[in-house]
Amino acid sequence: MATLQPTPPPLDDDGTVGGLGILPWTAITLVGVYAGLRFGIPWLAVLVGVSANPAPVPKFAMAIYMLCAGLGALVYVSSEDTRWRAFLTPIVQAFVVPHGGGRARRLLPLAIIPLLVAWITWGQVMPSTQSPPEGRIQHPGLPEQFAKLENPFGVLKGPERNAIEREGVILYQKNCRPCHGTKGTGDGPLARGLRLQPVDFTDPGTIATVVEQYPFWRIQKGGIGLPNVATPWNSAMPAWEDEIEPDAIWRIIMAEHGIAGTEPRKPEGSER
Amino acid sequence: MVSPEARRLRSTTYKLFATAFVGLAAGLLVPESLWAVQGGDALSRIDDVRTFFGLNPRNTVWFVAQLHLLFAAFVLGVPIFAVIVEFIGWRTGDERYDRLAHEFTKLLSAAFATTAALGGLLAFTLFGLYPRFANYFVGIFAPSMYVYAIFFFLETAALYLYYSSWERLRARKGLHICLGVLLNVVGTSLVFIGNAWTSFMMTPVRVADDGEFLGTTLEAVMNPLWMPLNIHRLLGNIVFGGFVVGAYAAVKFLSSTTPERRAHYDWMGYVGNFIGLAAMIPIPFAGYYLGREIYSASPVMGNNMMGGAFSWTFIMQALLVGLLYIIGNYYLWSGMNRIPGSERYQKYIKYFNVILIVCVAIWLTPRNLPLSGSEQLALGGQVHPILGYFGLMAAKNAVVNFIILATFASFLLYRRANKTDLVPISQQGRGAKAVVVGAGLACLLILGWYAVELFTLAPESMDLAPEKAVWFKLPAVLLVVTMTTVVVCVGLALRDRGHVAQALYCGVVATASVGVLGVYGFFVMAAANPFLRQIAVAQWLILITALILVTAIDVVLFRGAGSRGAIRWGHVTARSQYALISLCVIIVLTMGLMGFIRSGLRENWHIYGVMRDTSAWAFTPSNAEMAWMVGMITLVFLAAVTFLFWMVGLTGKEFAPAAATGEPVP
Amino acid sequence: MNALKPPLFTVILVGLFIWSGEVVARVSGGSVGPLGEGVTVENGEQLFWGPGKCSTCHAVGPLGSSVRGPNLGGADGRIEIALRAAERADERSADLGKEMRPTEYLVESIADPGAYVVEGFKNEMPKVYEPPISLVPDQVASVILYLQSIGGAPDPSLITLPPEIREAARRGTGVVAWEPYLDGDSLRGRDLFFDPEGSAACAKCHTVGDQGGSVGPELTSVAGTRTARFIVTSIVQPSQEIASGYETYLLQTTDGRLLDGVLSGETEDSLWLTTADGEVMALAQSEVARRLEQEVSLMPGNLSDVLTVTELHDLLAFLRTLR
Amino acid sequence: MPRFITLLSGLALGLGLAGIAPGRASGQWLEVRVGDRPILDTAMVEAGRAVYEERCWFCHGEDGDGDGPVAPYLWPRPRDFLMASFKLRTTASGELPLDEDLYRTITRGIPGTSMPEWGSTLTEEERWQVIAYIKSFAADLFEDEVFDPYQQIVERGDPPRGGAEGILESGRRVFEEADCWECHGAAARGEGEKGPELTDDSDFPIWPTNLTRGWKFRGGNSVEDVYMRITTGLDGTPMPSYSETLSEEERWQVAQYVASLDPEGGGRNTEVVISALRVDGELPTELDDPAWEGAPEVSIPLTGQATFAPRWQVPAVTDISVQVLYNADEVALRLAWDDRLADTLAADSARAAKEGWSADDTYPVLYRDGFRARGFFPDAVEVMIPLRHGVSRVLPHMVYGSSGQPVDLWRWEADLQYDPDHPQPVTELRAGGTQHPPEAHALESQLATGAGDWQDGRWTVIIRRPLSTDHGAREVQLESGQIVPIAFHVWDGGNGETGLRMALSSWYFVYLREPIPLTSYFVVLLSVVIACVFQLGLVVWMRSRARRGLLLEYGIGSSKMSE
Repeated sequence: MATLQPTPPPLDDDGTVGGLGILPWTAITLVGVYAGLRFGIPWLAVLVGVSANPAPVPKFAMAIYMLCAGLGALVYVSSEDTRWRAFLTPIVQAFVVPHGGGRARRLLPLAIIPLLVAWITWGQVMPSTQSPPEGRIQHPGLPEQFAKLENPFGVLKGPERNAIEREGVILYQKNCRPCHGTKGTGDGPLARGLRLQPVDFTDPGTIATVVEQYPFWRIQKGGIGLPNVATPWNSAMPAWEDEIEPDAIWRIIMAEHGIAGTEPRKPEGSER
Repeated sequence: MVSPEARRLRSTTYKLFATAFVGLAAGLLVPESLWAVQGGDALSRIDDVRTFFGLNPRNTVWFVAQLHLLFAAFVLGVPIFAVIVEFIGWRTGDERYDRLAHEFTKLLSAAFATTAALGGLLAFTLFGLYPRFANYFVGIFAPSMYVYAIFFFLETAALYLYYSSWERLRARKGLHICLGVLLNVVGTSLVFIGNAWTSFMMTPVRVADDGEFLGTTLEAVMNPLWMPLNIHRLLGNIVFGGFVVGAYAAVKFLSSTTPERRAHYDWMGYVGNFIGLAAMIPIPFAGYYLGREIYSASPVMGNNMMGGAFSWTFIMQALLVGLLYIIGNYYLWSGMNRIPGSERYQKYIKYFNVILIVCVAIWLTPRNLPLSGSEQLALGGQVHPILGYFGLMAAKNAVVNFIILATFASFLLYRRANKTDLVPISQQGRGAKAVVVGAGLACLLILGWYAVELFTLAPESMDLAPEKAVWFKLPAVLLVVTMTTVVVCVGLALRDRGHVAQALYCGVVATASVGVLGVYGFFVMAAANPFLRQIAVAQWLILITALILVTAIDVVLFRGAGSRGAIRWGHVTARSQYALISLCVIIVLTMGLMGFIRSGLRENWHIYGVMRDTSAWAFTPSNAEMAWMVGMITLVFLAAVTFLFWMVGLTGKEFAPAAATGEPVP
Repeated sequence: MNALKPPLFTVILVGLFIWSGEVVARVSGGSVGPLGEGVTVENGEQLFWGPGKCSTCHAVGPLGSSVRGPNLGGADGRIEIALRAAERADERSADLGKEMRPTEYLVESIADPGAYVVEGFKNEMPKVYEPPISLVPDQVASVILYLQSIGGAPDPSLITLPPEIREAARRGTGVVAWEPYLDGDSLRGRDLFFDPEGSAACAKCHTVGDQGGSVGPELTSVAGTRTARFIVTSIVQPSQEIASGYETYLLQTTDGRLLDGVLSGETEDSLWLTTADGEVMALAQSEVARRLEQEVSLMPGNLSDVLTVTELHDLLAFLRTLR
Repeated sequence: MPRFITLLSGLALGLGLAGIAPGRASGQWLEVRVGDRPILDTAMVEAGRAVYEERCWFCHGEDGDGDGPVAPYLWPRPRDFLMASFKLRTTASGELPLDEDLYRTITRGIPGTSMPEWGSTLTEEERWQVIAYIKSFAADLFEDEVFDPYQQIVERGDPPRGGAEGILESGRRVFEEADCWECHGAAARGEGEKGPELTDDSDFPIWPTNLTRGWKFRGGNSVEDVYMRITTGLDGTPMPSYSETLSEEERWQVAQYVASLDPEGGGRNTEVVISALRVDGELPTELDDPAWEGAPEVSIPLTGQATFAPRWQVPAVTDISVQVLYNADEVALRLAWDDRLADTLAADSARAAKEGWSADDTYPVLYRDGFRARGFFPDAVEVMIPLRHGVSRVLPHMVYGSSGQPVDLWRWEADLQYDPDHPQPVTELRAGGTQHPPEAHALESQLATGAGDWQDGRWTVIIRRPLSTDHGAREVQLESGQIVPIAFHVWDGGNGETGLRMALSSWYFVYLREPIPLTSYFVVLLSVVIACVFQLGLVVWMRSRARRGLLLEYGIGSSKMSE
């Protein structure tokens, strides 16, 4: 067996820098990534001005990123044999505790695994005051009957279109502004008290990614009309069907896009 | 030891089996279809759905169909692989390739029989469990089903011919390869017909409001999703073929005890991984094309796919595909162990690693993160102000491009690991220069064509206001900049600055396609959303030119280069062999998962918008249920394939290793 | 041992994949059906007020206004249905001589509505698991769960559905193309179409390929755009939908003649009328005193009497080859 | 080191994508950065018209008269530019504002109103253009050659430093001596006795600001901003300038005092779960029982009921603070919220009819026309809990649930509190959707009790109920250890609030916290033991490998082991 082991070529880069072995460096890197995610990103959000308060990285994202980082570290250290041995040596040595001097000190690393296990189980079994995570699907499927609708004003151009949009703006500011805000940024006067924040129309991931029929459905049927997958209990969106005529809803949708400066998604049928 | 006669007999038996099953399947289709046409009255008595021994009919069909599909992919992917490998063997004169191709073709007859059996079973299950649907379907596709049966016979014949003439045509390799190509053409046609049925279920055409089909069978075959699905599946099958071979080699390697056998299987695993990884590069493009066509056919289906119930399934898909790239790269890096001289390039690995991991992490980030109540309050909304951007299409496009580019560059690194003493391009013949210039011209053509497209693009054609035309300018200008770089790089390469040219071009492409257009995508999303698809195309065209030009330069650059020593085949870690196995497992899982998405997109429809599934199983299963089903299918499939390998291994003669030397391929 | 490692590794990989599926399902929710997953009160409520059509007859307390069936809520001195079911179950137990539990009463009232008809109401409740409502067993169970929740605690474990509900679900409905009852002979149909002396003589007015008259619409590729059902309807009841451009006009000329036919052309000072015989008449505009658009097609409406059943199917078979 | 740097820079590259979002202006009015003021010529006016007609006309009116088509639905009303009277200035009382003042207001917006910040939407140039256009509405005033607002700038020194305690104390004294409390109230919650009579210059009613809600100050709550408001006054409102009345030092002191009143300090509550404290003995019955001090307090933001008609877009109460205690039998909640007037009388429907109020009128038009008198409707508070909170993961609709998911309500009403004929002021009700008003439980099911008191512009209310009742699934049953969804509704009768016109919260949770059970500790201990055993096995295995010389490559040789 041993004869089959390749003679490792001398590496320029066995991961050992400044007297520190590759294992400590891996640990430092992972801790660094953790710190970057835990503190760097919230702080960055304030720095670049996308958020007034530090925006913490949610637990779920944290888990994904740390798993990725761990995988990356593993890939790096094990992709080359010399590096892999350099990485494993301290671990193996920790396990094969020799007799003799400094034994107590060398036993210390062995405490790490039980402590880690204790910490994880503690987090699992101890009661926490966290409310259960609330997943939410942003774009539940558009019901068929809405997919077939057509915006009666979609074909208008120029001044006619402007006139329709102006009517839409008035309707929007009257009915939608309290929650979605004067600028459509989802921060109207009533937004502060809502846990599920009203949608920010200027965000490229919202109305810009759906066809026009989609907001029509949402406006007409409201939060109550959402299917179960989209957790209707949380949405304060009214069902406007009894109060706003379909034509007026189309006007509002056109105004929304105007206010937010976005374009609705278009079906790509023309390309075929 | 088994005599050649006995072996031939046995392989004939397989073929008989296969034929019998095909006949059975076809025979089954014929009377059913005749019945469907004649029995107008009987129709009203046909059940919508039946159960079979209390089994969940939906899951039964799911299981059988997916298993059949995997075997079909196997019998399609492996011959493609075999012919490619045989061709390489022919051109390089390396015997090993030829033997490898032969070894795998041997597998095919058994696999072929299994596929046919499963196909028959699938037909049985469909007619048995969903009779009304099956009837309707046969009414539309009956003619294509005859064609299918005929092609099945042709495939059997072609396979037999290809396999049995191996030795006889050794002297006329070209002819033999033509036979192989013929086999693949037939096989591909076969799969195309099957794809027509599948895609029709998603995008039916020419169907009246009351469900009556008005078109011809040909029209039904040529439905909008047919071609995108064909391309996607064809590429997927090659990847699959490559990775299955890789895994086979890995298992053999791990159980080998002699250095010669190890060397052989190490080499075989390398070839499998190389072909799989190479075919993986265009797959995201094909996937994007397919996705776009789904959006065009039905924006509702598209929204369900990317934003609705399946958005999380796509996160899982990103996880699997991301892992494929990471592990594929890992295998390459591990393989540098066996190459003398590779230590010079070890230090770059960490950069590629970081790029891959960061890109995959971004790819994995969902738009709507699951939040606990207090996280939601702390963020003041459902979307994280920074990470939320990672969930958008623009970010995903950018990182996928970057992953492909990094994988490509990582491979270049591998290729040059033991190269030394380059022959300057200026001293090479005219042919070498022509290759570089030709590749440059091709790139200019691609980029120029799209730049013109963008410059002349009318905003009205996308229902955009005329002033939005300003958004088209930057990508167009970027394309022109890239064209200039092409010229510069070709010039540099011809003046013996090949390395510089490669680095420059990769750098420019990364900046343009990933950096600039990636970020620009966010602005476009908000301001001129319909234009985003052009951005994606521009990004990918730029990337493709990098693949073309840099490969061309590379080929010429290292032509006749000296070596730092022979590659020590067999000197590779066991870990890397497990990487090969995991590639195979993951590709099977990915195919199962994609099958779920494709089929699940129809929601509660058998045929989208035409025939509703009114059974109790007309719902979209949760991702957990999907994972269990796909996981079990994967295990069953891999067990079956292992069994096949084992069975064929018994009949094959003992491996006689050749001297394990040679160049890294290709 | 070594040979077992790769399979073990594979199983672990697949296990990790399944685990990731479980995690994702936990954060993204369960199965998605047309009405949410499985048997839940919420689904029952949606079905009650929606596709189950229960609310067309029943109200729940102050909700809804239907009075055709009993109110299921606690209004007007009644108690809620869940509590009422307990009383009824006792009553029914005494009648039947075997014990009936409240939930069984609820199940019975849906599975077999006639078994016990509340005083003051008619036995007219349809079986919701049969067409046209066609609830599947899970949906029926959801509705019962919802009923349990009105005044009581819902408990799915108490619900046992009788076999006929499952039976009915199996029959179900699906979209099926309309098919003619007989297979016609398209060659005979073709003869019928072109035979000027035959009972149909379609070609007098309709063109197929390069043969035929031009009174009615051209039928060269009719089956490519029209369903079989439409074609049959057009033969048997030609006036039901008249192809645009082939409306029949009744003209009264200045000299008192009454002419009817299809307007085949018109200019400022003259017009051309094609009559049912295929004859084209030119008239000056000044000659026409009145014109009336008719709601009856020019095509003879008696074909269903003239043609035999076989002939009709032959004709249809021929027309369906025209794509 | 290189690997570390690489990883970080890789991350930074990824995060660089995030930098594209426009920076959102936040913070204080005076802190808004104002660049160089361009010359506002006629070209600027014309350019400004385009901006105005895209972004401003619908509220401020096409003629700038503050009466655009949307204006009737806004409260407070949009500014009338014809009068050229602006609240937020750095110029002397009654004078025109500087262009820079208008720039600050447009850039930052006005918190608590419908005026958003335009800093992230309009470019600097567009903002100057629109200022030019706004000024053109009152061109005769702004172009008065004789008058130059730039000579009227209020001098502003630096806030006095040091001895914060002393300054706050003297600030409080100035607050009392300058009669600030007459309007703003002794507790500074805007509950002063003059409040209900105040109107602005257009005769719309106006309340004195609640000074304990700094985040809602129109002109910012930094000491400098408050100082500026005290010095310049708020033109158009009853708030005068104190530049004559108080010395500069006194104004700084009172500004420091006012700025210190906001208990939230601008921070936002991010708690979703209210921890209920378990007590062993009796639950407190008094509002100010010391037992309450140990209970964690969560401040829950409220919003208007805008989902069902009649909608309510101008709720008076914006926050409610909640504490929960429980023992083996009972749960008690202490709720507190700011309300300028204690409205304790029952509804007078006849008067509502006379005032021309109709149920369809769902917008603040109603608010403008009255409903400011004491006692028109009673003040009330309500706790909402899903009837079957344990059954489904899906919460009922946030406004009164639905027929399939009913909710139970424990409602305290002020008129019952002060009605000697009524046994106690809390009613238990059941709601299932908004189509019908909630129905009270039968008398024998009325188990909740409570008490409330109004002091200095703040209600404090206690509601108590047994954890479990005899009626099983027909009523809310609570158990120790549960996490129970909970929501709150508040009515300010003097603001015209009744029925669905209310302030409400989203769903929160109350956690009836238990002492940690011993088994939990045991499980942790067990896991550690298992880990240790596993590790021991690993050590034994490794050592045997080492002994067999299989670990030579890790620097462990058999020779070493034999020592």
